[in-house]
Amino acid sequence: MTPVATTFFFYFLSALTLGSGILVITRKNAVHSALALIFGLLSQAGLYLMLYAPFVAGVQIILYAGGIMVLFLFVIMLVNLERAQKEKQFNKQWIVGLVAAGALGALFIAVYLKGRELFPERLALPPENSNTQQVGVLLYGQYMFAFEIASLLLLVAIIGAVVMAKKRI
Amino acid sequence: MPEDPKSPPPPPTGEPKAPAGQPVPASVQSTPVEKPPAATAKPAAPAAPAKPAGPVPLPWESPLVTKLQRQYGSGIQEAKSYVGQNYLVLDPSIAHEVLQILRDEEEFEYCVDLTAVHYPQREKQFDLVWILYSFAHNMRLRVKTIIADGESFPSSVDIWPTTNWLEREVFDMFGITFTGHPDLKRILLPDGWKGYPLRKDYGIIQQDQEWVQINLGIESGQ
Amino acid sequence: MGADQPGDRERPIKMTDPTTYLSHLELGEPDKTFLDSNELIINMGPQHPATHGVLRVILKLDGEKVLGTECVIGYLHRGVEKIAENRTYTMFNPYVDRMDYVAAVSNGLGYCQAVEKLLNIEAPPRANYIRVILTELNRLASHQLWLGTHALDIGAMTPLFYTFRDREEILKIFERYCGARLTTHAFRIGGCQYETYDGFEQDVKNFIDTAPAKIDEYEELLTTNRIWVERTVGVGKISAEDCKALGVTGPVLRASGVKWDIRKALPYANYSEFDFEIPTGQNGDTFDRYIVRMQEMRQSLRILRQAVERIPEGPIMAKVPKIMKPPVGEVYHSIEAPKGELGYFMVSDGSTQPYRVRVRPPSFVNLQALDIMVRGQLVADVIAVIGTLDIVLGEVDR
Amino acid sequence: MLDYITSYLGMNTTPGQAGNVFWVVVYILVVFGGVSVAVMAMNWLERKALAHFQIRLGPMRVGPHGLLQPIADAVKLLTKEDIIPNEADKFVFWLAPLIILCASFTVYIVIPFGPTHAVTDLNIGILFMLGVSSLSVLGVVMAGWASNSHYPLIGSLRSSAQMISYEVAMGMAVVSAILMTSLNKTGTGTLSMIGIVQAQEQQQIWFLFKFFPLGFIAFVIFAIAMVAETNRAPFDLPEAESELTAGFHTEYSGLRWSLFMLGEYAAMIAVSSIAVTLWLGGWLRPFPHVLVGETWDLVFSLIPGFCFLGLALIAFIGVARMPKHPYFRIQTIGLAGFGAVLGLIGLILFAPPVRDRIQDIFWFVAKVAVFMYLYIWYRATFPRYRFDQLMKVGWKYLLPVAIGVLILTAIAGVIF
Repeated sequence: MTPVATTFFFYFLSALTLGSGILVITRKNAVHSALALIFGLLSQAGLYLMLYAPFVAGVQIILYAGGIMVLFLFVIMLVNLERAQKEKQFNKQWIVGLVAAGALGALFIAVYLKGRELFPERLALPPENSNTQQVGVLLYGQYMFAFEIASLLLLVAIIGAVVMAKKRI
Repeated sequence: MPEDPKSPPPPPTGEPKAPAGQPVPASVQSTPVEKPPAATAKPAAPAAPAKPAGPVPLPWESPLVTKLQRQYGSGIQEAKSYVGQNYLVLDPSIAHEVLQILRDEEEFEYCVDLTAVHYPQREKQFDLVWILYSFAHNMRLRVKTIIADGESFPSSVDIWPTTNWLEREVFDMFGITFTGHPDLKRILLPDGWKGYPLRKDYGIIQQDQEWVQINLGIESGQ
Repeated sequence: MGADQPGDRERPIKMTDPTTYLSHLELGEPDKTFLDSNELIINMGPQHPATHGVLRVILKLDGEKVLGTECVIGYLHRGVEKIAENRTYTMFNPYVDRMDYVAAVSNGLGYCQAVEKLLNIEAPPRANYIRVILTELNRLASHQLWLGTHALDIGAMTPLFYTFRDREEILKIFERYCGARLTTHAFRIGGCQYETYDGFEQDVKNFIDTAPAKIDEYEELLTTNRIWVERTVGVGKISAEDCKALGVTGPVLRASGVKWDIRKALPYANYSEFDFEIPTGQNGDTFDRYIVRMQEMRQSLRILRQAVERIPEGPIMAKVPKIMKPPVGEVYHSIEAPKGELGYFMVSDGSTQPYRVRVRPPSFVNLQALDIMVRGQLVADVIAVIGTLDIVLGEVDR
Repeated sequence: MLDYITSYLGMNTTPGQAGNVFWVVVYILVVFGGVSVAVMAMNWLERKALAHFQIRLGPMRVGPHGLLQPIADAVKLLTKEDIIPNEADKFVFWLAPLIILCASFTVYIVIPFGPTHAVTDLNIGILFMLGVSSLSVLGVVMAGWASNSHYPLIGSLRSSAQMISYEVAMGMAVVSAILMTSLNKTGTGTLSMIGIVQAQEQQQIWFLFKFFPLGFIAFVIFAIAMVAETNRAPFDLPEAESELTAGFHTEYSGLRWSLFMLGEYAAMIAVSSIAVTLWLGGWLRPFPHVLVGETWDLVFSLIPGFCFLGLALIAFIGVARMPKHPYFRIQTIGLAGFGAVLGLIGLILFAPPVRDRIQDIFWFVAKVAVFMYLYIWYRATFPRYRFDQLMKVGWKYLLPVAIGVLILTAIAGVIF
């Protein structure tokens, strides 16, 4: 499939991601923030698609935008919103925040300048059709151990959640 | 016995009457306080056209009555049977206790109904009526007690939970309060309702006009 | 005038404020666990598709679990008992049809018999037969309406239309008999006003012949339906002791295992002449109540068949004075209405108007059991239980 | 420009893969228009079929046998006053139906109505479908919350819990079907919708019958889960009318409410399409490998035409049975016209060029229609599950069975 208007879509999706990111931290209403976050995640999925990683994009939609965010939204909806709305959004720690953001930005720039030569001028196009298969092969081959560790971690999380939430087991 | 209970003959149609309400039969007025009207109406002369002689309350003999009378003596003011329906009239001071005994010992485990009747001309204005039923004996029994206006009566919710709503309704309609009731408040009428509609002296028209004026802001057409 | 009585209008009546009614909903401590969940107070009704009228139930929920309920009734209160005091005995007769409007005939029967008791007269045998036939038809109609709406509450749409189709046959018989379908005013004090129309017996016979197959049809849709069974078995359980203590009567009591039916226990009209069974359940849950009512419908058909076959000729009206002045006295008379014990406590002062008429409505008393039946169960069960109690708000509020 | 347009016609692929924007847009318009019409038809059909289940007639007034009822409904809904509750969160309230609508319509991009009749063929087609359709939970949650009312909130809580729960069992069932696609020489399966159907073609068996009964069980699990996923009876708890008045869309009315309905029906068709694609051989005609040969091909390719002619015949019977009364004249003419249109379509479908292109779509739509009928049938027959029972069915029965089927399918795949 020949890509159409790549540049446009790249900047469009990036702007959407950034815009919703800003909305996430500026909205007073937590639910609105969460909704903005969902839009950010969806536009990220679009970016993954542009990177010829459709599997990652699909998983991003299913897991983040679909599953996790819905649960997240619920938690936000059921807590008391009124108090959160009255709180001041920009408190005295904004200087600390600014410093931290500056440090993070500097780090990014440093990595970009230092590691520039690691990136080739143009990324070689990976075969789109076998993308999913490659993910599978890597997960169940090279990164088998890491994969299993991650699933064990999730199992622990499930048991923990059950123990905490269930009144009587 | 003074006859003709309806000195002002009641209008034959369903027109709402004056606040004074229903004319109370003179027979009721003249009877001793503790006696229900039924007991006094032996001749029933004014109400006779249907039958030459109306049914008469007969004394009710039964081991139950004997037992209770032995225990409470004159507290059991009457034990009669009218058209085959047995009833007891109890002194209010012992009524609650007797009801408890009726449930516990005589197996009247089902309180069919609790209601009241208002006789404004009497000194003690209210009849409280329990209708009881015993599954074991397949017998229905009416228990009455006579209390005055403003007098409160011990609640029988602890004997039959069913009287919860029934007492609330009696309170709602007659204004009789029950001490020890868990949640005595109006049940059928709104909370802010004024007066007790099933009292004979309740002025429907006045109430209606007032309600319309307050709630709708117009003059009532009544 | 009771102007000095308590309950003056200190604050405006605010029916929408649930806190008004929540005085006794303190039902113990909420479950404080690690993840504390807030209780939710939900107002179900008075405008709600499943409360069968204008019943308002305030639910206290923990998630979907019901912690407690409070019924707020009276939205349909018309002061029937007060009206009775201002009408003559005859004039009040049509009013009772408006209480339990789906079983108007039963209401009328109870009222007429109570007044007859006051007057000490007996309806003639033929009148009694007509009364039994119409009352049992009405019981069927009431149960059919109950079944349809109850199934609809639980989510089965289709039985509603089946039951309405068959109920229509009964209403047609009513219409041909007395001109009205719902609030029939079929009986008069002392007997029946109308002689049966030509073909009445044939109509009833036709109905009896076709009805069992139709009841089978309802049962086919529901009784063995897995979801129906799961939704009803064990839901809204009430024990026989609780039933008696709460004064619950009718099919609800019988489903808890008490074999008690006024038609058998204290027979009225001429029910003692008929041969029929009292169906009972064991568990007192919604499913048992369903089964009991289905059986009751079949038993009603049995009574109907006997009644139609044995109906005698003769007068249909006892000798009743033109102006009714019952002797001074009080009587209580109750009948087995489709919903339970329907009683009339009447006080006569010897005039043409009753001094006091007290209606003992089965729905009103049965509704009290709602709270203990649904505690600890889920919101969906509240609906099922309201349906299974078979309440009619016209009767609850009177 | 013209070359650009015509150049696609020669290619034997979907417009998305060909990268032809013009035809992509055309396909999108056709598919979305078709789905909208299908939703309207479904609406009419549901009311009619349900009515006949329930011994009534259903809509009879608007047009002959109520054929124009959906249009009348649409006009009514569009012209209704648009009510937004005062206390509602207006923006979210406004956004929620749109999200549901977008989610349920976007999935149609990858649904293959034929080997080349899809907007595009994504490499992750089935994943995309599941992912995007799961986004409609978001709309439900938002609608429930934004209404700022108890019933919608409980409805949306139920709905999202239900959809997330059943998605798990549904995913497992889907995985076992995808596993079957890998049973070929190269040993690599596919997530592409077209690829899945082609795999069934190559293996000469619908996955429904593959490793019988494994495929069948997986299909049944999916068929149950998809009913729950679309909030339809007997799993229609989120909008349980008798408990929650109308669930998450209690506060919605008019156009917005109709968007919810549109989304719901579109989602029903979409998940049915997944089931058809995964287990019922998608666009493949029945018995493609048993009844082979020129004759059979011809016979099966004539069925669509005969089908429409049959419908036309029914319409004409209806015309004949219409009461002969001036009052019914317009209705009679209308029904006759409708029958004539159906007959004409049937005749057009006999034309060889049309016949060859259209029959894939016909078989696909026919299979989906069976599911649509099942939806109506369930609704007429079943009472509603209670919430805990619903969860029990989802987690305690469907999920373990689905996992078991998945494992057995993998073992069977290795052995055979």
